[in-house]
Amino acid sequence: MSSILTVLFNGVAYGFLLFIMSVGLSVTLGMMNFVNLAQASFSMFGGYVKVTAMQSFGVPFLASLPIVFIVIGALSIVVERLIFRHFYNTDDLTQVLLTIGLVFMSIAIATYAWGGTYQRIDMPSWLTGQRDVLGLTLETYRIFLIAIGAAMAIILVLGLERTQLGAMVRACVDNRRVAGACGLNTELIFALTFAIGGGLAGLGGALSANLLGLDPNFPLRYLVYLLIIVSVGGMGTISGTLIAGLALGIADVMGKYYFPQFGGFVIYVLTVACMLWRPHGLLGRQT
Amino acid sequence: MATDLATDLAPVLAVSNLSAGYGAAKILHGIDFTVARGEMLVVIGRNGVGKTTLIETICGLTTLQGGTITFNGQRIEKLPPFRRNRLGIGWVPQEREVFASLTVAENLGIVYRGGPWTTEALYGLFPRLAERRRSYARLLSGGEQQMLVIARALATDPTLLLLDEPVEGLAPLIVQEMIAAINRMRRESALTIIMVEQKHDIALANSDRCIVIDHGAVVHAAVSAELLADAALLERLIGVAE
Amino acid sequence: GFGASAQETVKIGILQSYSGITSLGGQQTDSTVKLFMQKYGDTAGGKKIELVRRDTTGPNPEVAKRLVQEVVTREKVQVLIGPDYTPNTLAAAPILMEAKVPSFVTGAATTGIVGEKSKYSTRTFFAVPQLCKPLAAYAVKNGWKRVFVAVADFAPGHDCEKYFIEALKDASGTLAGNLRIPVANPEFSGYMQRIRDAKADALFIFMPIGELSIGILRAVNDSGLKASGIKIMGTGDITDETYIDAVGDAALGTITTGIYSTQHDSALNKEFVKDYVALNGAKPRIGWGAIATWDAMRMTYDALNAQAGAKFDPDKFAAFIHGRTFESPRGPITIDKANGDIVQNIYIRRVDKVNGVLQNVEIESFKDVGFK
Amino acid sequence: MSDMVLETRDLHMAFGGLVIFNCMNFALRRGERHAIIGPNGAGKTTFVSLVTGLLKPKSGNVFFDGRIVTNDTPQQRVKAGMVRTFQINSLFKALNPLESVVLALLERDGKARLSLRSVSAETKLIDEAMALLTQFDLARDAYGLTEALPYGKQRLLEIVLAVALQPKLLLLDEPAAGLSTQQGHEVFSQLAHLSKDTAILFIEHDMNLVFRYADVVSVFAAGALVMQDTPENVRRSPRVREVYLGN
Amino acid sequence: MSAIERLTPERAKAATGYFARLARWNVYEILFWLALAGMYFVPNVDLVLMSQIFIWGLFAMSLDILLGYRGIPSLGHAAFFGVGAYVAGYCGKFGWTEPISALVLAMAIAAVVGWLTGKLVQRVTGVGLLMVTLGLNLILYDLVHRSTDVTGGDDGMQGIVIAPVLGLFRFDIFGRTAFWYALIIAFILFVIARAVVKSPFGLALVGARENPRRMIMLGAPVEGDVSRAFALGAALAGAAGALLTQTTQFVSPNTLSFQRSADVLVILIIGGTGRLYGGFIGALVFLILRDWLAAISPVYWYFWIGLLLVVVVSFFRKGLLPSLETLLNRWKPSKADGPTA
Ligand SMILES: Nc1ncnc2c1ncn2[C@@H]1O[C@H](COP(=O)(O)OP(=O)(O)OP(=O)(O)O)[C@@H](O)[C@H]1O
Ligand SMILES: Nc1ncnc2c1ncn2[C@@H]1O[C@H](COP(=O)(O)OP(=O)(O)OP(=O)(O)O)[C@@H](O)[C@H]1O
Ligand SMILES: [Mg+2]
Ligand SMILES: [Mg+2]
Repeated sequence: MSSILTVLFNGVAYGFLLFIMSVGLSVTLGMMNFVNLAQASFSMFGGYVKVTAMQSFGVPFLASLPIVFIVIGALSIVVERLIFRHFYNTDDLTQVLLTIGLVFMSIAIATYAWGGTYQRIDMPSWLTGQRDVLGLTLETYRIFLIAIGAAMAIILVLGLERTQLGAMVRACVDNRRVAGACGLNTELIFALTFAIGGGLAGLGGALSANLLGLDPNFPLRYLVYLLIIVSVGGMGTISGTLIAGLALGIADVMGKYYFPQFGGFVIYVLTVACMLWRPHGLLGRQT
Repeated sequence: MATDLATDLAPVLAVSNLSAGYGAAKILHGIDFTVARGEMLVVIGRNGVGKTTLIETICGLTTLQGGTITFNGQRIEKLPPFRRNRLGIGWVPQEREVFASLTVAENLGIVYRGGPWTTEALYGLFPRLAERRRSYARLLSGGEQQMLVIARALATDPTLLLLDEPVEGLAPLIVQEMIAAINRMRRESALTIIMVEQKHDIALANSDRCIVIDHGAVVHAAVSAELLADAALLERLIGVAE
Repeated sequence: GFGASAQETVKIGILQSYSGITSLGGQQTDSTVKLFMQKYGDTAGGKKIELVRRDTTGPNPEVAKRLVQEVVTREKVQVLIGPDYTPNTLAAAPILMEAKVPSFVTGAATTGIVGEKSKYSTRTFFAVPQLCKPLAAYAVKNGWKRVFVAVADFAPGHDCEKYFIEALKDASGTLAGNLRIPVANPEFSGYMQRIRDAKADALFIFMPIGELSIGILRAVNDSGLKASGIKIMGTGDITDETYIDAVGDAALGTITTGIYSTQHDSALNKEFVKDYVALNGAKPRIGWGAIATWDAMRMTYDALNAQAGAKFDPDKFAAFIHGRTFESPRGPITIDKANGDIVQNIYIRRVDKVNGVLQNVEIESFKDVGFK
Repeated sequence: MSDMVLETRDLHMAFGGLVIFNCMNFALRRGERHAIIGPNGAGKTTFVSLVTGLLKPKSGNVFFDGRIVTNDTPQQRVKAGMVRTFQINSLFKALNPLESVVLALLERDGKARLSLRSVSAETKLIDEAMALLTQFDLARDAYGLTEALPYGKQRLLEIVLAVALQPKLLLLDEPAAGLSTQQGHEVFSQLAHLSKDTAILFIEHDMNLVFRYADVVSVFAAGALVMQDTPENVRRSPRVREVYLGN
Repeated sequence: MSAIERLTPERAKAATGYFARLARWNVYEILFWLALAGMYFVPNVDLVLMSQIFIWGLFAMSLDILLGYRGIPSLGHAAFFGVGAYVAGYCGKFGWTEPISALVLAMAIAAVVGWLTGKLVQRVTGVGLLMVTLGLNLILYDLVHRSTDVTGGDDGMQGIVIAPVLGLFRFDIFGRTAFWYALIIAFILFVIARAVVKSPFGLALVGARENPRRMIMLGAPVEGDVSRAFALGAALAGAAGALLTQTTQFVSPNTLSFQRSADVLVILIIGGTGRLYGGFIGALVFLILRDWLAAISPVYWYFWIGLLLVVVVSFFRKGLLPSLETLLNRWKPSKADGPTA
């Protein structure tokens, strides 16, 4: 019994990890309809910023997180102003090509700046090891992931989905011309949303690097996961991303525990089945 | 009502030697006209002559290739669209461009920045929208979308309203009510209106002045009632053959 | 011609991965070649050595085979170091055979890929059973009889699983359970729970170097599996020096088998490590690819020196190398005469902190282990 | 065979809680020119979508040519001779008008199958396409970008694509929307020239057109068919004035 | 306009002529293929690289049928390539060494797989479609990758024997046979694909790409066309896969990796979609540049490839080929879109 509960707990934690990793993409791809594969690179840089802050400047782990959010958010505004904003009106495939190009460049830049190998990532001791909770022995970092993931989900759903800002972003995406002529400062709204998306992606990288490993190839390795979570959840919904992350996370961990011989397939099979069943994702809507 | 061609009041909008188009394509060639406060100007002309382009140029949505636009004494031709809107230029686009993935209420809520046209006030004008307030705009019927677009333009609290074929797809009863409402606004709050309309009879009957556009240039300017009365001229300006 | 022999050159092709996840392989090879040529000069047997480098981009036989064809037919390369990885090696074999180009396998470990496939090739790396078998014996000898086996779910993993379980049974150990873990897998907790449920004495791990090897050691640690007393062991890949710092203290105490460690106690090795660090810096740390390349360069120079003054002859070159025994920084090695495969010492190592740095410290050695 | 080309029986339609109509019984005679009018949101477009199969009714049946088609796919209904246009233009951006019409004809005749023969081999169809374009005054625009056509011409093309299928029933959703008064009349006079076998059901808010070209007018309002009568009677009905026409 | 205008014979002729002109081979096309063949005679050219360019070009063209003509973006196109590659591999392994018939068999099996895929996904569009194709690709890759006993897994399939082409031309280490074999097969399949897209079926594909809703309202079998397009695209991709196996005499799971699916998409978009040639142009540019960059900057060539992509989308929005066409059209003084009758 206790192993079932432990496995379930681990699945939930993994689900939140997937959510944290992909929520940045969910904002730019889902809300802004911009296929920004470079979000995966923002995640990687988020990881590097965290490592550098902690190792070279002695910043404590918790304090490094807002730094990552701000630095990567600022970086994404720069990229948005310089490059992305010229591509809002192009089709998806052009955006794919553009951003995959940026991913390649980011890999080379990271190799140049931090070397080709994996980073050493030291976590503070209060986040390592296990803790006894209600008779179960649980990994401390996973408890932390669940807490921070839940907090992010609440803030984002309330702050982006249920507010005027969320509606404004969707209006700009629906029809930028008309939104502008209706008095919405589309450039500002897009840049801000981009910054939020980028900052979140950076945060995702910073929070997952110790579990996933951090090296210049990080973006390519996890890109597919990001895409899967966001599209299974449904474009444009943060709550969808959360549900998809949790569903796939739990299914993955459970699958590996009960049917290890099919372990690796679970996530893909579920993805295919889900997209055949609901082509617009779990919470996505038909357009 | 102001009926003479050159109004003595300072114009709300003055367009001078305006050329514009899409990218390199030049559609408008040297357009000149002015509109006075509270006046209603209609723009008529055959299909594809550049009426929509003219309206969109005033909104800042096309490529400006020359000329000036002065609004309330301020040069605006270089301002981005959202600034023009905030100065008081409201726009009803031609093809019912609602924010499809927003609800009716959201469509109106996000553009409202103060002014008399609160969402509730707009529901009073278009009761049909009130019934559908929680519906996504893309699910609305054609006429309902048209109402929404008009309501949305009013919500931005314009002093100059640009209407591009506003009565398209509206039931006759609604059209009558809308025109009555517009006339009321012109009287009560000196709203200025430029309206593009294919149905020239309705347009000319309800406006002060008109300009006729052909091949991107103004080919005739007149007092609406006079043009409406001159069937032969009308036939020549906007009649059949190409 | 005869008179031209003074400036005659030998072209050595270096086909390694320089980009992406696998770029460290190419970097190590280059560093080692640079060191070797700094020490022994750029001529051998009176011929000038010229290097032709190409990027295989990882296990990518289509590219590797094309590059081999290209360097062999257009660049007229006479000796080849690489290509790396088993599929690359296999795809290239027929060409090297047909063009009579001696090659060194410095990065592929599958059994039987030299010898039968190409009589001109020589392995300076290792063969999978070479690593797996001694560890099984060692485990049982130390009383870790019930062993759980976890391997990466791809060909090398299956290979390793087979040899390890065989050897375990031979040593009268028992299999507590086994798992094949997908190669694209960021999450281990389900597996960890399963291993814990099996209540084994030891866990044997085979994972390719990279995020998998790092991830599983961290997972073993974070999940509390290691703290539960189970012995963690595996092939040297999981504690490879190039990545062990990224694993961190989670790696401490892990028992692995390996062909080489910078801690190996011999004069030759001390010199090698000192020179290597002096030339290339302390990072990235020296891995097995470096030593495999070093020995390949060593044999190339020896073979060229042996045919000094004559025109390059691939048959003589291969014949010279096959059957040789010599002292490498890793210890003594022998190249099998019939096969071109390698016979070498295998070391059992434990991860310890030496002067604050994680190291694979040799605790036992198996002499002259064969490749079958 | 019945005299009716289209009939609906007890058609019930709702979107979630929003009931569009409850018990719609509607009939359309062969060759009839029939207009539907009614307030915005009365369900006119929805009705056409139900008939053509883009939407499924909650209950009730649609009969076409004496046969139940309620469960047929839109394609099957098109093949049976029921064709519609859209309220908002729905054209092929990348194809020019000639290609678009040829495509419609190829589909009509089931000739768009995998083959290695060029389209140019279909000379008969190409001629027919060109004749249609000429008839609707689009011949001069046949090779231009569809996208760059003025709105009115796009509207015409929309109609040509439907007419090309030689339907038994043509459903037009606000065909004159966006056209000038003049052009509206031109479109309808073109339609008047169509074969008498083609019944036309059209939705229109321009009363000049409705009263001039319809044989029968149906008025939809408040979830029901309020009236179905000749244009004259409809025009005079106080109830219709109250809900729709105004004064 | 009240009197109905009648069709004039000139107009009718012009219309037929318009379609005929679309289908006719023009001089640039002929030059293009001659130039490809001519590469053989360029001194010191890398023939093996050229043959792989033809194979990638063919592969990208097969995706163009789906993406460029039918508007179906597939993120799993390597699956079909891999099916073709493995079928050819098994043929060579189990004694069916004759390459051309093996290639045809590979195409047939890939076509069946493609057709079934089309059936499965025919109602799915947009992102859903991307993810389903991607997912299927990943599942197939995983299966092949881990079924070591059946496929050789990651180490690749061993013991593939390919007989000389037509019993005469052995696949040599210089890649001469590979060059001509790949070029000729690619050309033949190109000619076939070209005819298909200029046929009524091709027009229907474009129609469904542009406006599926309207196609339904024309009574078109839009969903059936999805399977047909998939079958056709898969057959061509399978041919490319088989060509790779036969010219390299090796096959590994690499042939159906996601990376390959992504690469082919990149190649096609660089070249330009909806023209068949885009794939070949993209393959030429991408592979030659990649090879060159990897040789001069082995560690950092990723950067330059990335930059190349960014530059292409920034300055050649729709890909290289359309930009080239615009340029060519500008040179020609009077080129109208069609007869101005
Ligand atoms: N986005 C665009 N790009 C290029 N040309 C365009 C674009 N939009 C319109 N045009 C062209 O500009 C010209 C003027 O179009 P515009 O829409 O202004 O005409 P209009 O008078 O409003 O016509 P209608 O009565 O049909 O609405 C037309 O010839 C049209 O083809
Ligand atoms: N898919 C849908 N989901 C929810 N409501 C819908 C949907 N489609 C239509 N509606 C609603 O059903 C009602 C009827 O719409 P319909 O389009 O049939 O009206 P209509 O009579 O054609 O009006 P108009 O004259 O304005 O075009 C409208 O209120 C509309 O908002
Ligand atoms: Mg217009
Ligand atoms: Mg309607």
